Amino acid sequence: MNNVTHLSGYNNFVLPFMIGMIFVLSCCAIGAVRVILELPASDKKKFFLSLINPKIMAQNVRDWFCDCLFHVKLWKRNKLLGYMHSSIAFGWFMIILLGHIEVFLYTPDRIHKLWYPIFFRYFVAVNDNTMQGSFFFFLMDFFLLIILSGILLALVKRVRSRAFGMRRTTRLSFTDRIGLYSLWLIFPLRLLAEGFTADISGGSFLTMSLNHVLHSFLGSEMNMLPTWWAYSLTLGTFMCILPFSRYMHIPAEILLIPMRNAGILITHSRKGVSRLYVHTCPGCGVCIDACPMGAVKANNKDATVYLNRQLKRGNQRRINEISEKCLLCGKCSAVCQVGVEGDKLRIAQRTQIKYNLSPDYSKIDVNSLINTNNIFVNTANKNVSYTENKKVLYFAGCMTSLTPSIRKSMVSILNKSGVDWRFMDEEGGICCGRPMWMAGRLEQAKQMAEKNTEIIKTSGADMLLLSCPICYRIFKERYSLEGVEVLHHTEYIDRLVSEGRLNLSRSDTRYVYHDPCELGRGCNIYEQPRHVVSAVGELVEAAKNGKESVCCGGSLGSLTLGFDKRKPLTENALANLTAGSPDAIVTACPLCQSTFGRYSDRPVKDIAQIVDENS
Amino acid sequence: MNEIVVIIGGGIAGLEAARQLLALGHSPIVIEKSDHLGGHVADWHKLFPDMKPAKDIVDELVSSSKDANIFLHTEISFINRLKDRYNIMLSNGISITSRYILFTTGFRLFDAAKKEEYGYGVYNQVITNQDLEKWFNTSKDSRIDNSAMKAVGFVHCVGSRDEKARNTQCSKVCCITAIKQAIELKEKFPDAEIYCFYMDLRLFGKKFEDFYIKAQRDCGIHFIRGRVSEVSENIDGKVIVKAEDTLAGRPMKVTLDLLVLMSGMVCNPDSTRVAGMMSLPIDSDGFLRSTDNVSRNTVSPKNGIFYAGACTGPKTVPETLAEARSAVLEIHNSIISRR
Amino acid sequence: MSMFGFRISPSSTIDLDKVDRNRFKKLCALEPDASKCMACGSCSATCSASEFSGMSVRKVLLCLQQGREKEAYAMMSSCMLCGKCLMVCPRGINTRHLILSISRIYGKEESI
Amino acid sequence: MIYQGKQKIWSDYQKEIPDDHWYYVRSCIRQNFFPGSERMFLEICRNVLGRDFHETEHHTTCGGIAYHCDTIPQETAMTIVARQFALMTEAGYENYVASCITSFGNYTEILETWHEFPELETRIRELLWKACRKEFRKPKYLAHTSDLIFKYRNEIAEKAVHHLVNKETGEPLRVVEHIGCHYAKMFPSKGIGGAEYPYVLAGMVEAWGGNVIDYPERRHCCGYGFRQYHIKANRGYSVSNTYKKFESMEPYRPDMIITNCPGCPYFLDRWQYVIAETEGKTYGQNGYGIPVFTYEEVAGLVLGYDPWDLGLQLHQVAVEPLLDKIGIPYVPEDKYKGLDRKEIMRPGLPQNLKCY
Repeated sequence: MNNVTHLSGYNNFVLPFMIGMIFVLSCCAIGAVRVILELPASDKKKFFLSLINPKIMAQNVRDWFCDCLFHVKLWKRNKLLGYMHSSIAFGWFMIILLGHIEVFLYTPDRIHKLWYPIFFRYFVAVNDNTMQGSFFFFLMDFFLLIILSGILLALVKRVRSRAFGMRRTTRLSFTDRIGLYSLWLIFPLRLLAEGFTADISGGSFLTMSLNHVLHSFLGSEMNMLPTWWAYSLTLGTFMCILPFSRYMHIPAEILLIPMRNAGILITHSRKGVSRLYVHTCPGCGVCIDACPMGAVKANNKDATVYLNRQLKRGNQRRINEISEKCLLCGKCSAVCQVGVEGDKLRIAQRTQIKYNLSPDYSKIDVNSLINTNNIFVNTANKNVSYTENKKVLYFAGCMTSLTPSIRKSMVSILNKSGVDWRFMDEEGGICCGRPMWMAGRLEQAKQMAEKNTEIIKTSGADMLLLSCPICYRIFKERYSLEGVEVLHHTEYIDRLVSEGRLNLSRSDTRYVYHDPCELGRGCNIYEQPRHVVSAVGELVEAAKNGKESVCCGGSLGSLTLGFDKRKPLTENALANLTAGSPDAIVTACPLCQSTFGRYSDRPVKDIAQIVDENS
Repeated sequence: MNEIVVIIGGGIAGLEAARQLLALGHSPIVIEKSDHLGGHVADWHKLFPDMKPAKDIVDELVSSSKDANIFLHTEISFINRLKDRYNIMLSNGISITSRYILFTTGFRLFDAAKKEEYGYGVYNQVITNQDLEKWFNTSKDSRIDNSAMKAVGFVHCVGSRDEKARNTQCSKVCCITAIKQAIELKEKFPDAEIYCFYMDLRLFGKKFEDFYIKAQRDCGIHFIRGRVSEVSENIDGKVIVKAEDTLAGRPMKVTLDLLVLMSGMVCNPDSTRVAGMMSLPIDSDGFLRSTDNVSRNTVSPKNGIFYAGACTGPKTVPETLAEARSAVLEIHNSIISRR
Repeated sequence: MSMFGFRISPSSTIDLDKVDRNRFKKLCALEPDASKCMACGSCSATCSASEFSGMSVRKVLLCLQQGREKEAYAMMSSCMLCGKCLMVCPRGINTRHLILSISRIYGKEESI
Repeated sequence: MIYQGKQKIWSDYQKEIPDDHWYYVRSCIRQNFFPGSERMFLEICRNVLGRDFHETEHHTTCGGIAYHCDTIPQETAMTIVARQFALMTEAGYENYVASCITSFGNYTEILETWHEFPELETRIRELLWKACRKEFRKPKYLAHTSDLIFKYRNEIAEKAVHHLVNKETGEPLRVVEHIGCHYAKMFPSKGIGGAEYPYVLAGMVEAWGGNVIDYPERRHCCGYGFRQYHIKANRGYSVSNTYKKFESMEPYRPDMIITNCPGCPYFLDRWQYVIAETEGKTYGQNGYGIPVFTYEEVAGLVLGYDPWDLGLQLHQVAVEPLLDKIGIPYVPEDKYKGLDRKEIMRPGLPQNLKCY
């Protein structure tokens, strides 16, 4: 028919697309450069080195495919949700890729025209040469169908989010809404546009069929151009709105993956990797359901997704409010599909709070805390017959002093096992610094860490044993205690049992194990406590456990959440724990124990307690 | 079955007893010295913990006991004991013979002027809890200046727990009354700083602690642990209050626009007088002595004589009402057992 | 010391008339629990920092209400924010936020 | 202030004081501090009012200062007092009047103690007998000399030459009355008007035309406090109390202070000088202090005695502005002349406190 019109390879309708494309590419380029420039010097170096490290690069490529295109994490979470996202992402990716292949194969002279692969079906008429591409026609239609099925699911999700495993979804902002509607429109319009031109440009089962249907009642010539215009316009709209909407996560995640793999941590409240996190947040709202504060509906707007939104908007009042309220349980980070670390992002915000008064620990005399109770002086205990004869320094921690049952049990276990051990804080000591760290006062936390390090170094211990996961986390993460092994008592008891130094008797009691936030998500200790619990009774799992366990509500992470506001959170967490009707709740954190004990209808015990009772 | 019971005192205990006796088919005779029924409660504005208007309670009691014989403006001239009954001569010349007498003679508010150092009656800006309740009811008191109410103090334990005032007992209701009144004043004068000077806060009753929390958190009332030792007037006519903040261990002073003295409950001399006519024992605290203070607190050591309410010691309104009912039950059982 | 070898000693009396309550009111707005203390002393008894600076949340609140800021600051100087006081407070006062709020509002310059 | 309220309290604290025949004992320190006062008391009572006041040179201290300084035990103080009573008994009197507030408090306390613990009285009688073979009867009436001037206040007013009135304006003078702590704080019922609102000096001021000022720190100690003043290290504490009183009375702009205790006028007078020199602060008009008087001095002035005969030249704070205010004549040149009309030494003038 009219082949001539396409010869130039250009039509005005490509303009909206091109404007959008250039706009979005320049935004991304500027954003990426900005993020990289904002990194501290050491992190910059680390990042660039990682890019030439083949192992990390392989990891990057794997992550790009698995996370950005296939949404593996979402598949694990909910099949429908996974399919919805990966169909659109991967389908779109494939259409773009195939479009380029087509151009490369059939009209290599047009390859420099950026719009050409996108509007290929408009510009290229079917001929013998391209007929050979019927294979591509099929693939293109196939992936378009996949995308359209994804879009259909997205429409269903808007109405019935529960089917996708989401109780609550994010309230969309204005730009998100425009982005969403344009995204929904892009592919039906493409189908329509290609349908109109299929008899000229060729097509497969989808576009060709549609072409027949359309031609049965519509003249083709008149409708062809407007539909291509519409297609280009929606694409242009989508790309122009993208930097201002949640869809910015698409390009941001591509950069975040190598940054994360390079091991770059949040160091600033807004700049560098924090900025990247904020933009990587797709606003999916998985964190809303995950958040333990969600037990009270009013707290929904304090989820990480909204923190990111406020950070984008720069609403300081709300940023502070959200940051200070959070329990820092880390569950949003654990469930986040793109790996936004909501807890750390909040701590970074807290570091920005201005204080007129700061504590000064320089006056604290460490020597006053060092005594014969915590110093190992040539104490090769002759009674200990085990080869592994480490000098164990036991730091019960502040919270444990308010749960004497844990302390007593630990003392009993250590003595039964014939361990050479000393108390570090029998008469009181210096806080580990983690609560201060969580409050965002990092310098003060470091000062405390220095004081404690001095005590531990002076004591001559080989191992530091902790009962409180809050302490454990900071001792693991922030202390430099070369030559001193740091263990939580769950790990240590597990070790004692497996080495045969502690013999346990098993009872019929059904225990549910609650993963304390700082021990589980914080330090990745999930298995050892379960071994131990299984050794003394029947282990029942909570409805949500492991990295999805629900915070007890007592966390020191939250600064502003008042006592009465925490009660519903604890009750919700208890309901989760007691789903399997256990006889008792076992945890490994003094704070969880006290918090649950306040409202629980059944005994709440520390793992040390049940071990002591059964050994 | 119908039996005459003489009730001495037309306060809430007397009225509640009359109502219950009527319900049980007896003939109560209420003798009231003053010109109105309801006693102290009739002077009060609102009652803790529900802020129920005192008037409602008194009205309800008065209307439900109206079938009783009630003598206002009447005192007991003398009582003498016949064989198994008492002959009661009233000041209006009427004499009654009855087997049963119920004392509901109540208490008297401690005369705050006796605590000279607080300057009640000497300084313009010093009033009592009762004055304040009357002001709540009438909005009339020359000592309370609505326009200048920037700081108000409440002194707990005025005439209670005080050997010098010859009252060692705790008057029980002053702590909660002070908090109630402090909250009411704060609601009227939101900009005023309100201080409560206490020794202990004895908030024993239902919802009393909630009042305390409300006063602290919602009303910002300052609680200062220390007994006011001295009150003086400054050149502007405001009162200066001195106390020790015993939590800080330091002396403290503050200038106030109004000082409210929480006068405690002391025994009513009239009840002591009438008790004397029948040689009824008086307890060490000056109140009438029950047979015992645990299980027979409404029963006197003499046959046919019963007690209810604050004549045996400081009590709250609900406790007084409950005691009145309990005393009526004792009387009723005694009547039945005679047949 | 003057020519007499003695002079007027400063008064130990707390003069409530002279207390500037503005900052405490700000504190109550930021953390309403600030006015909920009933002076039971649980916080002082359990405080990890008390042995270093005599820290006591109860006393800090008392001092701030009486205009004795310096004493409060001295006590707070060794607070480690460990949260034991939060655990024991029978009134459920959010002691940690209280301390942080004091650190924001009080001190050399007024902020926020 | 509700004046009727005070009157009601005053009416509750009446004290029976016989009109005549008193056994008089002096204070240890007053003759040195304000030498004219005790002489003027006897002068007024005996010569102006014609009452019988007996005095003996054999009486000693009552032991009060030593007792309050914790340097002698109670039995010793009681035995000293018993001897005083024995002297009174020997002289044939039964009304005992002390010139010193602490003595008055001491006697009252001892009599009350004997009343509560009669066995102690028996023991003291034994001790007195062993010590000096004396026996005694307890006084029937015990009074402080200010009680008597209070009793005679209206008689004095009738004979008054001057009144406590500002000559220029005709307004009553603003008078601060300061009561010695040991007058009624220990036994409120033994003082005229009680302890909270004592009437003893207020009554004199009212009778002689002045206006009493009721200022917030009215009840506060003058600052003497034996143990505070007597130890030099504690004197800062002593003067601080005086300072507190003056700060409290300052807004009322008092014209004068009248006191009924040996220590109070001395410390209220002398510490004004110390406050002025250390703090640079004066409380009277134009850089002067507020003149402080004993009630006997005031009575003497009212009756028209010569100020220098009353010993007012021994005051630290200049009295001349007040004399001028009332219109009491005096010869400035005679201020520092002795009995022999010869000039005695003149004191040096302070830096900050204006004096004559």
